[in-house]
Amino acid sequence: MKADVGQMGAAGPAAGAVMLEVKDVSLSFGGVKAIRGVSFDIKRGEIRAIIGPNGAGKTSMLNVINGFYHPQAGTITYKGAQREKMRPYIAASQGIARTFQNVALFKGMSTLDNIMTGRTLKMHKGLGWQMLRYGPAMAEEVRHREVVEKIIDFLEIEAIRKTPVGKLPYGLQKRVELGRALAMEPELLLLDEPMAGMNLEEKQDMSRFIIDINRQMGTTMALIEHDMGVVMDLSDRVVVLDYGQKIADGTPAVVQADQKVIDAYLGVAH
Amino acid sequence: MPVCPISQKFIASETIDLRIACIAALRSLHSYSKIARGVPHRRAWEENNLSDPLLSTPATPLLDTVPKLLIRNASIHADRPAFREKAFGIWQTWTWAQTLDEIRALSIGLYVLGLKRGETLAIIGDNRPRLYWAFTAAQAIGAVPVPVYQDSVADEMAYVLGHAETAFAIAENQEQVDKVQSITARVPTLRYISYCDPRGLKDYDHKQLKSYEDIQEIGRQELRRNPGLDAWWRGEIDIGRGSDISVMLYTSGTTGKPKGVMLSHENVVVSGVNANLFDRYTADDTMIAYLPMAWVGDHIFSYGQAFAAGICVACPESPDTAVADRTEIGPSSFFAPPRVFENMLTQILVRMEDAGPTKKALFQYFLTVAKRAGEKRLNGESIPATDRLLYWIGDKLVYAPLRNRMGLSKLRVAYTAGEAIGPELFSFFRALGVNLKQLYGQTEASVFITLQPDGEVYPETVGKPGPGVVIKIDNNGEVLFKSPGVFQKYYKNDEATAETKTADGWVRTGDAGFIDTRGHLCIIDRAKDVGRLNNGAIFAPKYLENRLKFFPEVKEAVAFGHGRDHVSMFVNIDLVTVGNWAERNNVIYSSYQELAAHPDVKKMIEKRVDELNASLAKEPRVAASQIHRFMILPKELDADDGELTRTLKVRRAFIADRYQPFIKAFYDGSARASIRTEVTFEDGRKGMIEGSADIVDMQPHAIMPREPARIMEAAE
Amino acid sequence: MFYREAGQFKTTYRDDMAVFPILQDRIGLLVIISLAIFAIPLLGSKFFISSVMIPFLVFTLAAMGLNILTGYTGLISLGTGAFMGVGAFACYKLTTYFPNVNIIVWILASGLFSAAVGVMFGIPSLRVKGFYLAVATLAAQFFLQWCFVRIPWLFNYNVSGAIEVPERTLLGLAITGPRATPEVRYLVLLGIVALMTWVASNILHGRIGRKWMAVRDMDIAAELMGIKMLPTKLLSFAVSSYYCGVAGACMMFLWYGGGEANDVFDINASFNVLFMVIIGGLGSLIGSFFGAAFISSLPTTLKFGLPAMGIPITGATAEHMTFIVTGSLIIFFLIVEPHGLARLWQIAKEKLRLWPFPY
Amino acid sequence: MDFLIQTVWEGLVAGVLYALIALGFVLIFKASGVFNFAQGIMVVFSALTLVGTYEKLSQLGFKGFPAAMLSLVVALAVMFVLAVLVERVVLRPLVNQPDIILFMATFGLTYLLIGVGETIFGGNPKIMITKELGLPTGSTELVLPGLGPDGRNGLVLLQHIDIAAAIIASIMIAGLATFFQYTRIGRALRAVADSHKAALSVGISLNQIWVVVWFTAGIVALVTGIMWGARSDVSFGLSTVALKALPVLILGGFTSIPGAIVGGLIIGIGEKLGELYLAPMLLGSTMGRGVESWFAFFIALAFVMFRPQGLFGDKIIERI
Repeated sequence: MKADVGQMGAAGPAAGAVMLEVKDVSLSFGGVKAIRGVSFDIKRGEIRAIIGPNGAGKTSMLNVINGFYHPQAGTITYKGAQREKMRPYIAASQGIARTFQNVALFKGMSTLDNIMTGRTLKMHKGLGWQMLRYGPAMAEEVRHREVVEKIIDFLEIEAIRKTPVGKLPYGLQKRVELGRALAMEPELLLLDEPMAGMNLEEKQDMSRFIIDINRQMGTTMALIEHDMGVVMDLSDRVVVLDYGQKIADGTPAVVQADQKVIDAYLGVAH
Repeated sequence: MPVCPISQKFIASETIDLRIACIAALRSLHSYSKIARGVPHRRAWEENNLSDPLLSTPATPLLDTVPKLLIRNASIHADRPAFREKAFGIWQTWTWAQTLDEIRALSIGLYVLGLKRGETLAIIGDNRPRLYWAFTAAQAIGAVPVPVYQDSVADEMAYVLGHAETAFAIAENQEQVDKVQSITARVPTLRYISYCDPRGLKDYDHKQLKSYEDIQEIGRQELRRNPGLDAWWRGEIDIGRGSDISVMLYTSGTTGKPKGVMLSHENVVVSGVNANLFDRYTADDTMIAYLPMAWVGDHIFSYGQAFAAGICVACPESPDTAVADRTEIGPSSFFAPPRVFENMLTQILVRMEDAGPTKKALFQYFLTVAKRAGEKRLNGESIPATDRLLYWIGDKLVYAPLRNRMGLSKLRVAYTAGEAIGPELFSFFRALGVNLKQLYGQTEASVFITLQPDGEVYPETVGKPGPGVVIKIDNNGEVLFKSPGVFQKYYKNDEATAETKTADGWVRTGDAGFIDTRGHLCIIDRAKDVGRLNNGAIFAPKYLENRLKFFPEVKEAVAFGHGRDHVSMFVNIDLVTVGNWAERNNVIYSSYQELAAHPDVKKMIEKRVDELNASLAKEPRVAASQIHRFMILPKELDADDGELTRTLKVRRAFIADRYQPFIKAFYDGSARASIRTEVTFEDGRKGMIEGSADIVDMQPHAIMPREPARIMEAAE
Repeated sequence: MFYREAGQFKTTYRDDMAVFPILQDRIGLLVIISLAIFAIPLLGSKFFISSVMIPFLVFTLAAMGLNILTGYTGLISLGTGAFMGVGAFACYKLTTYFPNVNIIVWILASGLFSAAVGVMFGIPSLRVKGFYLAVATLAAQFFLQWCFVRIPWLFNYNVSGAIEVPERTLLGLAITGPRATPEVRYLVLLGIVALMTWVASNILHGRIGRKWMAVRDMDIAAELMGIKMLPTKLLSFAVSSYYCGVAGACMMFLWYGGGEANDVFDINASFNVLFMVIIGGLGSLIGSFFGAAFISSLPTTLKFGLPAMGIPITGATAEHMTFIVTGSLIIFFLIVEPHGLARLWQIAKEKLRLWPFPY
Repeated sequence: MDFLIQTVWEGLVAGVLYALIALGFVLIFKASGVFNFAQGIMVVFSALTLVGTYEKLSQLGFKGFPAAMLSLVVALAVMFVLAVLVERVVLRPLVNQPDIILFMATFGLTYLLIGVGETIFGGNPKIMITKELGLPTGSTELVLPGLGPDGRNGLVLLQHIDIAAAIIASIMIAGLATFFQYTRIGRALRAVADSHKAALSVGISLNQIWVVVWFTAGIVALVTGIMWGARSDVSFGLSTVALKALPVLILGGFTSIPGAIVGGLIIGIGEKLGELYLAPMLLGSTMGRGVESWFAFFIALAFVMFRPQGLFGDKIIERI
């Protein structure tokens, strides 16, 4: 896997301009402070890992980025514009997609329908045509099905195309969820522990997909992951959170050597 | 039931000129293509006999190369499906006209990139329409395609590509491209690698790498720029002759390096045409292509036959989904090695185990009906009206749904070959109404040597010589043949060619066999493994062992007889089958040894051996091989003890050595023998093998040749 | 057993996405439709048609409507009866003001009014979920029921306080009013139900259906994917109420021929339709048919079935028995198959497809 | 002004009864997640059992307070049996099913109880045995100086049973609170409400708890039935009044006991005020009649638009 990365890294997209900037963001629920004055940025085309021990505020950070939580303080600048308080669907329409720590698929629908749902923002034919399921509505449906099939092919989930996702094993559910996010053709893809609960082979597959997505589609990614090996292999830069605060930020090598990071992971008392 | 007139004619005369056979077959292709479409099979057949006036017109240009067949198909079958591939969730379909378009673009693209007449192009990957097109694209401009097994390791691939002096390689995906790139140093002739699936290849150095589509695009641009190019391309096809080399297939050969079998266009086309006539394939048929493209069978079935008759070839999404995809497509013709059918049977039985009692009873009942009436029905024999009615009901309730689940609903013909198929297994499918037949073939024969004609299907034979094929058995029992499909030579290996092809044109198969009284070929063993009894009769141990092993009670058998007066045999009983029997009959046993020594078990096996002897007695060639003495070994043969190979084949010499006292007893007339030897096992342990067993004497049957085969035309 | 799927492969996405991709299913559907069109009017008695088939079809429409909301979008409503009422009164007023326009047009148009009302009462769905929403929809039920009684303009100031359905014709044939035969009313209703089932199936199989189901299965994820909650939920309320409204209009005009809102469109109607949806199967159109058939025929079946089984009953005990049997059956069904009759149907179908292998 | 006070009083009493029904809902919802639609019918059923048993006893010549007390015991026993049956027949097989399925099952229960009740006790309204149970009857007139119309003395009529109802309700709520706070089963109950898994892990039988909860809800229903029956009569028509408790639930929250009480009072008073003041003012006297059927719902609806989590609920933090 590592060799793979190295080989492609040479020709991979160079990290470009800053795409998203988080500045002094704080978030609390009632009295509990989840994030305290965290700042970092994500550059276009890079894979940015967010790591930290449990309860460090990683998932809350993703929730802030895609507009699900509203920070009490701080600013978020996305594609050059400072963001107002907003609903999550606006973030989605601006090209931010994500997957979830605990798979959040639409349990009653098939793999295909789940991924088709990811195309919602791009489908526009109105109720009238939908009622007939004919003409433009059908043409639109077919057009998007083609895109979805490419994703299914990419993620190698052909065999489960029509299986209700509730019946799938966990590893495949994670893959379907990634597919659903990809269907949105995101500019920024937030992955919340994409490899949690997977075996080694599944992890390797998933890593390959993440690299391919980044290299072939040029998608910028922010990634939460616990498996350090994976983080070090995949990411261009890493930001480390602990108790809601940023304790380190930099390339994998730099972060790995940081004493504060080592302490946080070893559980040194604060 | 009609019998192929061509084959009749050719079998009748031993001194035929194969060249004439080819031309006749090619001519028949003309009339055939005209009537193939929409005409009921029978009429297609009748109109296709040799008295057809079209065939006697010498002016008819010959459709003697595959690219010429493509041109014809694109005109007479223009809108009919040529290729289907399950991709992106649906069956992507190309008509013959579209196929022509795709192939032309690729062909011209390859030409522009410098692929020259006579050069070779390697094709590596799973069955994909695009890879099939690559064959025709290369052939159209006179290059020779060389398909390579997609699972070969880099070393094997390096040998084949190097030996064939490959100039171009078309690989399916990143995996194959990686393999080819890793061996480029050893294949100095290789100029370009092309790939179908761009996944993961974006960042590769594209100096020598071109995507399939890019090459096609080059061709398309040229075509747009130069309106005369199409005519030039068709001209290139016209230059091709039937005697040109069409393809080079590397046989995996058990020993030594693979040999490149060179087949001419005539070999491929005539074999395809003959096989199509034999089973009446038309453009209405559909095949599923899932066996390796580098294997001659797939090349003839999915390429030669398909192009000759305009058959639609369907490619599965991936090897993993081949079964599901077959079920979707519902092919009308299907080839599979016996193990595929065995898996199918196992799957049916295992799933029926879970069924409720009513369903199980229904299944069992109608299975007995099918066994009674099904095969007769398929063979066109008469069956009582009650059985006909029961079979009809059974078909509605059980057989047709089963065939549906297996994806065989639309099947007309299924073939199996490669190894012996158990008569039970074979009959099971035939009883269900699946027209399963056997054939015998080789790469050197462009597959077909013998096939089982409809109405003359016997499980123990591999059928009659195919159209245009003549066979003979030499003194050593080896099967030799002449046919329109006989290969030209082994590439750069005249020595091997001379070994295989005799001066007067016969080809050695390396297999021993005999022609039975019905005119059917029985393959008994590899020629080199066949021995002789002291009276000079041939002795084929594997044949005897296999025949006996088809009985469910027998798990393993080892025959001895080379250089002896008569044949004797070790038998291992099948613990599952015999154990079941013991349970039903309240026979109590604590070990294999105990069960094996049970007198009733001995009687059971004795009966089976006698049955085998009786059937051997009907064939003069093997009648002398009747088993005179046998014993049930007190020990199960085991791979861990070195008695079987890891692929569970019997190690005869090893066993003969270890059980020397038993063999001695066989031939010194003792009624009982015992053994006690110390042996060293593979892992270095030492152990003791000891035991004793009775030797059973058999009464050989008198030689009773079966009556000559009935003339099946009577059934018409 | 009857399925021969081998060889039924799809070469286009259009075919692959068909509602009935299997040939044998299409044949079965055709058989059922032709039975419904020809066999039932020709062979069924007037009683069977008017007290079994017509109620069944009317409730099927309503159940489909509620299923869109509850089964597909996951929003529980207890106001179905009232939304049906809106349709009935709207149709009544429309045909009163424009008697020359064909009544079928007005039946279909009346749904638009209940759709509008449905949207209004669907607004709380943005803030509350589950049973909170269910209770909120009760507000609609009680408020609208109150309107039907207190606003005499709605029932044309009839002394009876009820709708009195006038006679309307199609091509000279009476399709509503006292002179309309059960057969004619049945066929008109059948046409409406068939059309609306087709439309519902189309919507549910497309972009909008997927949006609804996404909201049902995981609303947060749906919103993070760009699905706006309010419009999606309100559209579901609108379409659902439209179906209920048309069902109400059909009920009044093609079944009852008149009646008082408090009797017909009360909360019991809401509950009944909810039963149909649950017993039939949440999130299944065919389940709506099954559920409606089961619940709507239950009283009739019990009324005639119990004496036939030798349980002598007088009017009052019959009523009590109906309650007991209905209650027990509901509990029984929920325990045996919580996913409803549709699941049983699906299993049966799957069994036939896998035949002779076990499911 | 005295009219206003009278109205508020009446609303208050109705509110207490709404609160009691709501309490039954909340108990069951909290412990088993079941939206028990049958709570209303349980009120009627328990009251019918009480009155019905007393009728039977009096036919045998056994009358007065002891007979009433015996009937009370019988009614309690019936409610206990019902709780056991519900747990065995309905809840246990349906455990882990979606909420809506359980909700539907309580619908089935409603039908069943109506059918059984009518079969046994007949469909006619019955008079509550208020006096026999030792509950006060009669009324007191309160004179409120200067609060009547035109500055005259105002009169407010207080039914003794209403006062008793308020007192009994208060006692019962206090008792329940104690029960939950200080008994083992009560603590177990609260554990279940917090997390089924947690409760299981400390070794509490879920089935037992369900029986207790349903029985408790049955007792609450019986008390409610007596109170309500004493004000009107005992019939199945009463069960529709139980629907009135639903807006209370929205207002107070499905899991909050204080919410049920405060919500009940707000709805009770608000509804009476709306009926007697607001509706005639806005809609006129003819149109304004009957608004009580929906007015409570509108109050609740208006409320949730601003506070979806209800009166005492915590702000919901959605996690993903």
